[in-house]
Amino acid sequence: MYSAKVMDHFTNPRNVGEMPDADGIGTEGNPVCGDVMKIYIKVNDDKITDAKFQTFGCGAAIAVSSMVTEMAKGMTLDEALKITKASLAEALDGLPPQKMHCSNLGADALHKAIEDYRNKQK
Amino acid sequence: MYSAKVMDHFTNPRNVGEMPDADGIGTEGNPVCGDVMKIYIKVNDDKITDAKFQTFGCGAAIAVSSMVTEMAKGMTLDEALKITKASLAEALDGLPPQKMHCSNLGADALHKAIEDYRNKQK
Amino acid sequence: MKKIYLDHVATNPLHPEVLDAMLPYFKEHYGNPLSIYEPGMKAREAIENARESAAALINAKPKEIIFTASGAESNNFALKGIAYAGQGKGKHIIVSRIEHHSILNTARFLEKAGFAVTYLPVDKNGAVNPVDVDKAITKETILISIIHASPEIGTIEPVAEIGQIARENGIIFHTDAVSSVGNIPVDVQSLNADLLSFAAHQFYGPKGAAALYVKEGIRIVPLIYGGIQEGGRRAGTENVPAIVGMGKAAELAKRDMQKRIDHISPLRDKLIGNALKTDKVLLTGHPEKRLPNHASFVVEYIEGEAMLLLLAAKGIYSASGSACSSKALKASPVLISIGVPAHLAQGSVVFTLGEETTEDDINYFNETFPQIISRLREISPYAKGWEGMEGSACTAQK
Amino acid sequence: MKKIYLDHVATNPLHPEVLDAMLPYFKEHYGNPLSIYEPGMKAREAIENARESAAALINAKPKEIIFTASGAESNNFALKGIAYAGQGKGKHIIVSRIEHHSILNTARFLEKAGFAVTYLPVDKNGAVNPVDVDKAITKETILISIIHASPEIGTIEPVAEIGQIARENGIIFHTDAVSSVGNIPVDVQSLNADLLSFAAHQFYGPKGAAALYVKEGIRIVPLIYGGIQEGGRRAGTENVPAIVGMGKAAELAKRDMQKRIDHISPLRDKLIGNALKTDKVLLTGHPEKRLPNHASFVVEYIEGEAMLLLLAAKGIYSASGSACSSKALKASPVLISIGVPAHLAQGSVVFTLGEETTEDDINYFNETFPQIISRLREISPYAKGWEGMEGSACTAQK
Ligand SMILES: Cc1ncc(COP(=O)(O)O)c(C=O)c1O
Ligand SMILES: Cc1ncc(COP(=O)(O)O)c(C=O)c1O
Repeated sequence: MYSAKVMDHFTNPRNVGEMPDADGIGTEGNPVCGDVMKIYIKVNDDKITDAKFQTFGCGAAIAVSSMVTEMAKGMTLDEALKITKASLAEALDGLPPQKMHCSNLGADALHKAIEDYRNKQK
Repeated sequence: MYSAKVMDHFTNPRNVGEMPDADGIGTEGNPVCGDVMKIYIKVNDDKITDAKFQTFGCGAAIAVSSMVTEMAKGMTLDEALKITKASLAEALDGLPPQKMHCSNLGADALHKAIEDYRNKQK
Repeated sequence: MKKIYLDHVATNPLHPEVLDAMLPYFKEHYGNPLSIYEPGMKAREAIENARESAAALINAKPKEIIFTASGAESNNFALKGIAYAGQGKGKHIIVSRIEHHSILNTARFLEKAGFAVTYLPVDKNGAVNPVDVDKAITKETILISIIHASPEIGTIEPVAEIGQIARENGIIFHTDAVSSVGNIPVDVQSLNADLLSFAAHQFYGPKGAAALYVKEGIRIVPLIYGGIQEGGRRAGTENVPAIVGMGKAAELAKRDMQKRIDHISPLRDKLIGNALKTDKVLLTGHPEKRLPNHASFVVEYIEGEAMLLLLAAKGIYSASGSACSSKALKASPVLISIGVPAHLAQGSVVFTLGEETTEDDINYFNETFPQIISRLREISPYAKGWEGMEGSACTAQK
Repeated sequence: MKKIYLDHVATNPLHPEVLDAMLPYFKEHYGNPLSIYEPGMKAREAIENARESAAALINAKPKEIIFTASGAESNNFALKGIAYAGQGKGKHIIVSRIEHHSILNTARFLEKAGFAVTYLPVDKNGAVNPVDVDKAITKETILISIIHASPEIGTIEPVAEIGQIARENGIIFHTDAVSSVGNIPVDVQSLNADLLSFAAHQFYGPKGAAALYVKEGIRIVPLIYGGIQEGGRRAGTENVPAIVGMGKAAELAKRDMQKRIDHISPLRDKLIGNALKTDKVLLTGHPEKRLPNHASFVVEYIEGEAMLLLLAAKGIYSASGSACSSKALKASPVLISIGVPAHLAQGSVVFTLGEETTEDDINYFNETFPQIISRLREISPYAKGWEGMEGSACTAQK
């Protein structure tokens, strides 16, 4: 069902956990639907220096969270805003069709975290 | 499907053939239905001294014909009139239910042959 | 004793390679194909591979294949599924008089449910005339279903032409190809078929696996509701080993089709040529446009079941459309529809060859068959003709 | 790695004796059971023997057994067949809210066809109240169909009482016993059942063989029309090997039933006892009146599919009613109907044991399961409670 890459990121997720001193936090999804992602970022000089996540959800949701935090680290905020559902799925060697929309909330959560950070800067 | 006895009488039918000098002939059935039996009897002193048959029909019909001629031989006419569908089926160790009515015309054909003989005596 | 199976139209022996392909799905890969762990996922993969092979056999796309459990189920599904899906548009259906019972009896059920059904006649060879199809079409017609090849008389119907007419009129076209798929090339594109039924046990596959092809974009109401198996169109835990077997059998049929035909068809011709040498033995069905493995006759003055039993006693297994051999106890409607009188229809006998049939088998058959005919004719009161036969219909006994 | 199959409610591995019983019907006895020669007659006999064994398992008469290809087919057949046969008398049907999809979706189809359907609620243990059945009956009611035991939460319904009520009111009663037959004693007489569905793959038999019990004298309209198979009530060439396998599996189930229960039930209790030691793990379904092999939970703060996958990575195969694990992407209607909130329903997980499950397996499971829960809770944003969870319904994404 899942690609080897998804299984790897699901069974050994990177960047798990809360980040008490996060500069931005974004949450997407709803437990009623089965998937919630919470993304924390640390920002320095417009760059994401660290990212963490907490996720309630299925294998795909956890793998997507792991992957999106990996990808975001080291990116500028503008670069990170270009991460999409499609690019995440691609980085994971694909996702089953029924998971594309429900469980692939990583980009949205990340974008919300960036928004949160920017709002705080104002 | 058929008992060993039916198969025996079907594959080695007794008393097959026309009887040019028959004292009575009885035909029952209809080729449209799949079974026709023609029974010939020779009668001497109210006793059936010989019986033959010609049959168009399935395995059961041929076995019934063979059996009814065997049973009739040596019987008085009144005894032969007591042969029934049921006694024929019994003598053959049973017939499949769907064959009981369609292919078990031996008794009727025999009774017709007896009737034919008696009519000729008048 | 020699055993010669000449009833391939009833069902086929399983090809040994097919059984080998199935066995792991009884043993290791026993999981439910919906499950997301290994034994289930292996089963799922195997089903999807089988779907590809089944699709390839009829030149369809994998997603156009819905697996079912029998040819009869595929036919019921096609007729009811399209009737219910299309009843808003119209309630008229066209079939032929020589459809299989699974079409005819479903059509009768739909008549009771308020649909009108036209039963098209056939000519003396058993062929539907496409002109009759065209004439039968009304504004209400939503479905035409014509058998591809008759299992009883072997005739191959002009299905491509009929499909063409259906398409021109915007009407959905189904063909029951249960007796043809795997035995002759069948291509849903060139047949203009929107739906097509086929069954694995007709081409050395297992019983319990069949399929309905439904052209992409055509909506069909399920016959069996439940879970999401088969894209929600046919529920029930999949019969994984049987489906795998169907896939393998389809693969073999595609690979060996021409070889099989080249082997079987001359043997069949030899059988027919010899049988027709006996007096009052008539070929039924189309003399040329027939299934390559199919020989069917009516033998005058004797009855079919009696022939079958004596043939079986000699190790030859065959079939008959006689009333006696069918538990329905009615003369074959197919033979009646091609104009065979009911008393002749009783003498029906059908021989269908397979890839395992040998020249020796046919030689043995050719010796045996005339002997059996004459033996039964010796018993028959009609051996010299039908005189004395009452013409009355058969009602009293039924 | 150890492989521990705890998903017997999805399907069972085939019993080796069952496969052995089936094999000759793939090989020597390949004939069509309608044929009147040896390979066909052997197949016919085998089917009739299997019918006796299947009937004996539920205390029915052989002629009351109609073989089908799946539990879903039996359920569709029962509902539609009785609805169509009885529609002259009335057009109201009663089912429960925790029926299997093959009942619920068929009921919805019948609603579209003009029938009225009452969907009875269940209590927090998932039990239907017979009083509710009684109240729901109208003059129009022709059929009551209540599941015998829920595959999702294990609850055994008070089917005998409901059957009694149906009988007193002259209404036909069907029970979907797919998940119970073979696992617990099922007696159609004491259950007051007029119809009952069961499937071989739920008791170590093959996929592709199931049955509908129809009490003598009850008229049912066929779902699959065609030939005269199954007394004209279910057409299609019989899946002989699968039917033979069902017969053998029924025989074994009858013989070993108590032994199996005595083996499985204490292991299941041990599993439940251990699981409930972990915080915020709740048993779903009835605490006592449940299938002896069935343990089902909701685990708070984490999601079912993730649990299944991590368990599978440890060699433990199980199931979930979570939206993520079902391709329907909807939270389980059964859990919702027993009052589990949708966000909790996501944490559903179901373990069903079998006769091959060992004490060792359960010990290993009992070690592993809490580890997996805590691992996923470490990842979860809710690990300390549901605060911050929006209460909105799940619509946008679906
Ligand atoms: C209670 C119940 N009914 C019906 C079914 C459907 O049976 P099948 O999958 O054999 O079609 C199942 C399947 O497990 C079931 O548990
Ligand atoms: C043309 C045709 N249609 C339908 C069927 C029914 O198929 P099944 O017996 O697999 O249900 C048959 C059976 O041989 C057939 O020949």
